[in-house]
Amino acid sequence: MQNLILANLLTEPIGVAHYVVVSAFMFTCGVLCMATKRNVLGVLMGVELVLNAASINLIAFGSPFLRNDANSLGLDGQLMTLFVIVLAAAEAAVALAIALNFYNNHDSIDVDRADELLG
Amino acid sequence: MDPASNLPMLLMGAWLVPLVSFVLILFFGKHMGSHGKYAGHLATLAIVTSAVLSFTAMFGVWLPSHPLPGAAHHGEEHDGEHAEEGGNLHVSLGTSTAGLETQFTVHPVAFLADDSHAQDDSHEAPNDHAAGEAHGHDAHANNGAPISHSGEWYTICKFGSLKLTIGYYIDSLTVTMFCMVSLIASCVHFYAIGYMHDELHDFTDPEVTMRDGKKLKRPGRFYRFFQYLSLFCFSMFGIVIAGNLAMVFIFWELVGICSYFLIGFYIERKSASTAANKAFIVNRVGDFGMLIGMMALWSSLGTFNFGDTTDAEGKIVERGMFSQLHTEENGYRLQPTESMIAEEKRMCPAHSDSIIESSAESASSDVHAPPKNTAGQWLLFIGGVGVFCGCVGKSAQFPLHVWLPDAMEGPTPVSALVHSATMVAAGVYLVGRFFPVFTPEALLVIAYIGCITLLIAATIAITATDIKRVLAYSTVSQLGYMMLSLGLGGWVAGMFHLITHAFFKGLLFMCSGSVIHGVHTNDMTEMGGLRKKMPITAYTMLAGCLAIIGAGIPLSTIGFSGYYSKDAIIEQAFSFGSQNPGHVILQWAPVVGAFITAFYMFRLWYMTFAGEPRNQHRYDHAHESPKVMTVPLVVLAVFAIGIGWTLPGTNLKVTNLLEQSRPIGTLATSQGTLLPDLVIPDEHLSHEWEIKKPAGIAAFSTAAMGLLLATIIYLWKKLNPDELKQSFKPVHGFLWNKWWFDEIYGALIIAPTMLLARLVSRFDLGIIDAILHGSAAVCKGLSKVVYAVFDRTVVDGMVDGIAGVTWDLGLGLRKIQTGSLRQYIMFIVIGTVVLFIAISVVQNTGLVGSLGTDLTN
Amino acid sequence: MSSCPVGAGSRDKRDDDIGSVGLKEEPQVAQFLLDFTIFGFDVCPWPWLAYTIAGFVHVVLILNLVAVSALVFIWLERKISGRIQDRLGPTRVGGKFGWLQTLADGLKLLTKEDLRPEGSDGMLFRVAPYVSFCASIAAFIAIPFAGGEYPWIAQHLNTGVFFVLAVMGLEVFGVILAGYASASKWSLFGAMREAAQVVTYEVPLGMCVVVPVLLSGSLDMVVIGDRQAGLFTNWLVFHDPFTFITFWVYFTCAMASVNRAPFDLAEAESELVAGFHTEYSGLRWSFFFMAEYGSMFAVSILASILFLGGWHGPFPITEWLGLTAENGAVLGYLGQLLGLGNVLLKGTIGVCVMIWVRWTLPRLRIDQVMAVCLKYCTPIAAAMFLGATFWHYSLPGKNFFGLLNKPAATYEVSEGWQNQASQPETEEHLAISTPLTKLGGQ
Amino acid sequence: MQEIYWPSVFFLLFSGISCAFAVGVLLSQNIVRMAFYLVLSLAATSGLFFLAGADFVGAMQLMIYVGGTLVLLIFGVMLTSQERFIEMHTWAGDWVKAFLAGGALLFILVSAAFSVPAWQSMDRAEAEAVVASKTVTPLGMGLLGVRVDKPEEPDAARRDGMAGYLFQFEIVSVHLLVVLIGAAYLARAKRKRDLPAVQSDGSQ
Repeated sequence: MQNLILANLLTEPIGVAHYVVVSAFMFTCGVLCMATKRNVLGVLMGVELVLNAASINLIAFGSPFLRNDANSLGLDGQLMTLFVIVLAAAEAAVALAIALNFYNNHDSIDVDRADELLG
Repeated sequence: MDPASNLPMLLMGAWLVPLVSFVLILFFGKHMGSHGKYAGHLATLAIVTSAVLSFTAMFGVWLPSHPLPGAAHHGEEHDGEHAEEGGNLHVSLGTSTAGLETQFTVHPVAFLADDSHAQDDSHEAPNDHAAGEAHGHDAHANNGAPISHSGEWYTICKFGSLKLTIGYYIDSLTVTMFCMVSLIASCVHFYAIGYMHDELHDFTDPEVTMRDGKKLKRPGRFYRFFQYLSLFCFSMFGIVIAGNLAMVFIFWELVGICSYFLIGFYIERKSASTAANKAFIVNRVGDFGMLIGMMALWSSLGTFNFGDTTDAEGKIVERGMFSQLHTEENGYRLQPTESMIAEEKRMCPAHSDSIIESSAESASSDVHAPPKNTAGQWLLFIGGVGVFCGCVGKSAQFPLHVWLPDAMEGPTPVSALVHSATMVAAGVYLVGRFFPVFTPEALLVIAYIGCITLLIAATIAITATDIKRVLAYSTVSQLGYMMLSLGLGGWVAGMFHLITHAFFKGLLFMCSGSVIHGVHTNDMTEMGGLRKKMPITAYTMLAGCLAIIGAGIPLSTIGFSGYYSKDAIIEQAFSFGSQNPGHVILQWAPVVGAFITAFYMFRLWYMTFAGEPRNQHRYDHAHESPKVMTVPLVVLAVFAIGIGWTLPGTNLKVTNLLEQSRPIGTLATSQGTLLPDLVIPDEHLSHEWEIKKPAGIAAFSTAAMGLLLATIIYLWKKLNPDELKQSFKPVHGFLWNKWWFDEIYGALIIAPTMLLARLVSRFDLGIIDAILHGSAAVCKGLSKVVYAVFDRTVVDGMVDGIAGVTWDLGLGLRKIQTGSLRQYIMFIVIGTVVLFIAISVVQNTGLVGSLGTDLTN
Repeated sequence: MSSCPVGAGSRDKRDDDIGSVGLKEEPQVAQFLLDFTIFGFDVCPWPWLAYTIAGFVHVVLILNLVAVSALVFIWLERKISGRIQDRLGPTRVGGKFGWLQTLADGLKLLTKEDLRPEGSDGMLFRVAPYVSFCASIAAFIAIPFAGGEYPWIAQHLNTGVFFVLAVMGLEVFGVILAGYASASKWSLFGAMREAAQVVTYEVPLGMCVVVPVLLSGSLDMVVIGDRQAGLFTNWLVFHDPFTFITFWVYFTCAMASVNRAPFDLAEAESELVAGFHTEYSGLRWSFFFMAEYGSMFAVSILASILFLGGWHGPFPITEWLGLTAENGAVLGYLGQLLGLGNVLLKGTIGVCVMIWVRWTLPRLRIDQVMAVCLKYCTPIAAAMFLGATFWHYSLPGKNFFGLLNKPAATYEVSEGWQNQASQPETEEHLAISTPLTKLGGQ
Repeated sequence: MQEIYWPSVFFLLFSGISCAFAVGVLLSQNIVRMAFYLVLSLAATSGLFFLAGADFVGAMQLMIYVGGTLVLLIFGVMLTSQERFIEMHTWAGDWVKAFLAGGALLFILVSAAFSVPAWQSMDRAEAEAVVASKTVTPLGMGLLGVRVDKPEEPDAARRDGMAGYLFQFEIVSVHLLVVLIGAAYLARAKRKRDLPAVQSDGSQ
């Protein structure tokens, strides 16, 4: 296990694990954002964060600077990230449309009011 | 020009241009000018393009790269003049294509037979016949494979080693057919532009009366006619260029459907639609046989391809039908393959015994030994006869000839096309193309069918008064000639007659159309003396009549085109008859046929054009057809006269061309296996003087007699035809009613079928329905009991129980579903965490050992 | 914009590399600082210091360029509009040629009170102008001002065009924040319009930009510029009819995406008071102003590099005079200076055209703006893209005038990956590079 | 003391910014500010991409994610804003629950990140030896279906097209189009049914 002191971080190269930690942090933030925001658009932003975390992971796994071995994803990581970004854009468009529709129907964007599916 | 790549390209162009025209007219035809006026021009342009491409292929590629054989026929060396010409031509062509000479080296047959064949598949040069002559006609002096170019364009489907492809097989026959079909079709197209002009406006059909007593009035269908014509030409080209039997079958059916459309062009007329149905259904009967034949061949040979499939270097990857059946080891003689013998043995063990016996006995060189190799021969016989069945249907041979005379219900250009170049030619062409596969026994069948057809149709033609009907029966009869010739081994004669006949029969039909167009009736009894009103039609038709009866100076080489081909057929018949005394009828039938042909053809001409007008009103209104119709007539007349001639200064003539594609292994005299007495003579034997002389004299004298008889009766009026009719009343009635064929079919096939259907229907209503009703009642009673006892208690109880449990469960679980998005996300997070914990617990307690090692990678 | 060739030693090393690695490591200002000694004493002993100073040099140059050009353009706009619309003021007052007027305006803005509406979102209100300004400035990072072997560029990015477009797209973000944070409905309307307009116009803009990228086979602006060396016939705008049209579509869309009249709906004073910057005053307002002029200049320079030959004049004077790096550092420097002049001149002409258009055409309605983009610009751009592709494939190397495009770049241009030293030169390797040469079209 | 390794410093900088603003997104109650923080977080992430050698993807992130997606988002904010500032209070209990679960998740993820040996840092010398390679063309070729970045791939078919992303690329393009049309359809203005029919001017 890598030593996590700051001096070490400043003088030694960082590895995939560091990126993964950042990604994990961002992922957690996104998930919490989804879990706590009552605003539909807040939830949407949480989703964006989560997707972004995924992108970071993919880039990190494919980066030659972090992991120069045969198991590296290589360019596939970047290609995957491209797809993630594009799909995130598509997702944002649809989610926004849903939000607008939601707003049209409920006159509000509070997700807590969308409980018609209550069992 | 490299023929291997250019020929397929040019011919594919010629093949596909009509398709393009068809598609264009199909989609835009209605909008091409008023009533699709320009559709006709488009279709004509397309077929003329095809013709140009075909002739380019012929004169630009084929002839320069494949010099015609030095002397076409052994027999003609007696004349002395042709041998010289041939030599000259060979030199002149050779110098122009000096580079190619090395590629197409001429192998003397002697080497072919002995050494192990330096033969590069399809590029085999025609064998030097002089060398062949030197060796005589012994079994080994057989010619090699004809020059052909085969290949595949597209693979439709594949089943293991079997595959269906769109391919081509091009030899001189293909190229010749292309030229012939495209030329005649072009003439017909031009002609049709004039003939069909009625369709350019609203058309009142005089033969269709509506319920309110008025005549049917409908919009013109000019463009549709040309649309069908284009498709027709495309299909015919498809058959000719086809590289395998499956492709032939596809276009075969396309030709069938086109003829259906065209014969039924005046669909509102009952007679037309019936005739179209008849043509189609009768053809289907033949096609059924063809399918059986194809199955027999495919299952045993494993390929439909005619030619060999080669790879880029020219090595043979897969051998086609012809080279499988005519193997090099066997001296190119027809022999069933190993697989066929095995197949036959598996199916009919009885035959396999005969092999074992025969193999022992065949060692002894007894000619009259019991049949050898019966196994496989039967399969080959079935395959050949099966495929011939298809040709019987398409080429209107006995007993399926009944559709062709009815097919004249279509517009006359269609009749001209159907009767000359396309539909009926397809059958004969296929027999010619498929010739290497026919065993001597199958050929005998073909010969007899042809013989019967020839006689029956000719006799019927004597009494017919409808001008087109006479020509229709004449066509059937001439097709019989071709089949007879092919069946007797006269391959070149048959195919030659196919081509000459196409020209003069196309001409005759178009002339008759011109007459009909001028006098507005089909009935010859209302015509007469028309040569003054329509001279071009009259004299072109006279040329056609002279061509069809084979007019020429006997025992010379001067005559109309029919003279060459018909004499060749009769010579072959004499040659056959001299070796097979048992089948003497086959020898004399064509001679008799020549007599009848001459009679009825000139009966037609005299009744139409000579003498005094029988119907003054019609005569007064008769007029010569417009230029667009007469010019094709003249063109065709020129061809009808001269297609059999040698091009001056060269040895370019149709027979020489056809000789180039003579099927492998047919030149030798062959003997039947199942019928050991049967001998199919070498065609070149027919040119021997001792056969040529009596045959030529017989042909000329009979034709002259027929002509004379017709002249006596109809021109000089020495004999009154009505009196003749009275005195031969039963015979006339018999012939007038077409040998009662339609009635016989009605009684023998249709009536029993109807009876059977009625019986079956009665059985269905009376017995099966009763059983059904009874069982239904029983079931009904039983179910009532079951319902009361079992269903109400057991089944319902179970269902209700499950429903109740589900309901209770749902009531409990619904509390989890809060509808709150955020809560769901929390569930997911908690679930993930729990999953991780579970995995790590499992891993650490060693429940699943390999999980950890995976993660570390 | 840095880097003249420094020292003969480094040049020799580079010459060895030609063919193995295409795109040369250009000598940075930092390298110059590290190599610089006085009496054998290192002026700059630490690399990080050198890098920091080099960065500052770039930043200061760019900042000054944008700020000074904004001054010049405001002056130009006054003069041009005065001439066009017969306004007397700009032609009469403010020192010689009126140059003092702009300075006076600047001083006035500096001294104005910085107001913030009550109820506005303070943080966003303050940060918005800087977002816009930063985005506008940041675009200049990747813009080369002179090309050749040692391009004058702050950061030579492999993805230059793409980066510039991406960064300029961020400018709208500041506008939206400003409009929203001002707590004024005029501002919000303006911001909404701006957002809609800019997001829409990025589509045809991107399509137009792709055309030169396609023709030169690189996203690198230095490569694109150097591809157009030689006579003006080599300029991509004259490459074929399609690029000619593409250029005008690009210019239209660029005008729309930087909010210039007749597309200036975000600040339509006749409808929205002043649009998104209604509530701004003083220095903050001037930041928006500078951002606007900065991005105008940026898109004009982009147009000049992508279509108008960039630092190459209509005639290859630098070549004729021998002002190239091969003939020594000083001459090369002079050549680059000429190139810089070319770029700035073309950019200024572009801005002048924008000013001319602004004072000539009336403002469009919002639906007309959208229609221009979606119904005309986008389809035309798409068609032009296809057309240019077609031309490129069917007539490779031919341009509008039917002349042969001479291979423009004076040095070999390649991405480097195909010449990696570790790879053996095998048949498969050649097979791989074939599609690239097709795509690259060199 | 060892010399400072600058890429690590920049990594710390960018990751710090992106994580900090991610937290900002999480904690802020104002939806517009959230969006602003998200922009900064994502932009800093693109910095991380540049640092990892993915320059094209970084620019892409800037252009599409930051430029496109967020403008869209803010659009949504503005279209749906009723009050001046859109704030919705989250119950305290929700916060606590969320943080407990999130903390557990974060702990697990971080410990997982450091438990894989292959993910650890390289030596400094090794890292400095890595040569930066340009990625634009290989990416473009990869999207076209030709993997120029894998010249050692033995299978020619996989190298020259089958292993690329052409098909996926096409699917994503079509998907994007469908999504945009669908979104436009979903978000279209609703016609109120209860409005009385308005006589148009032209008809009278």
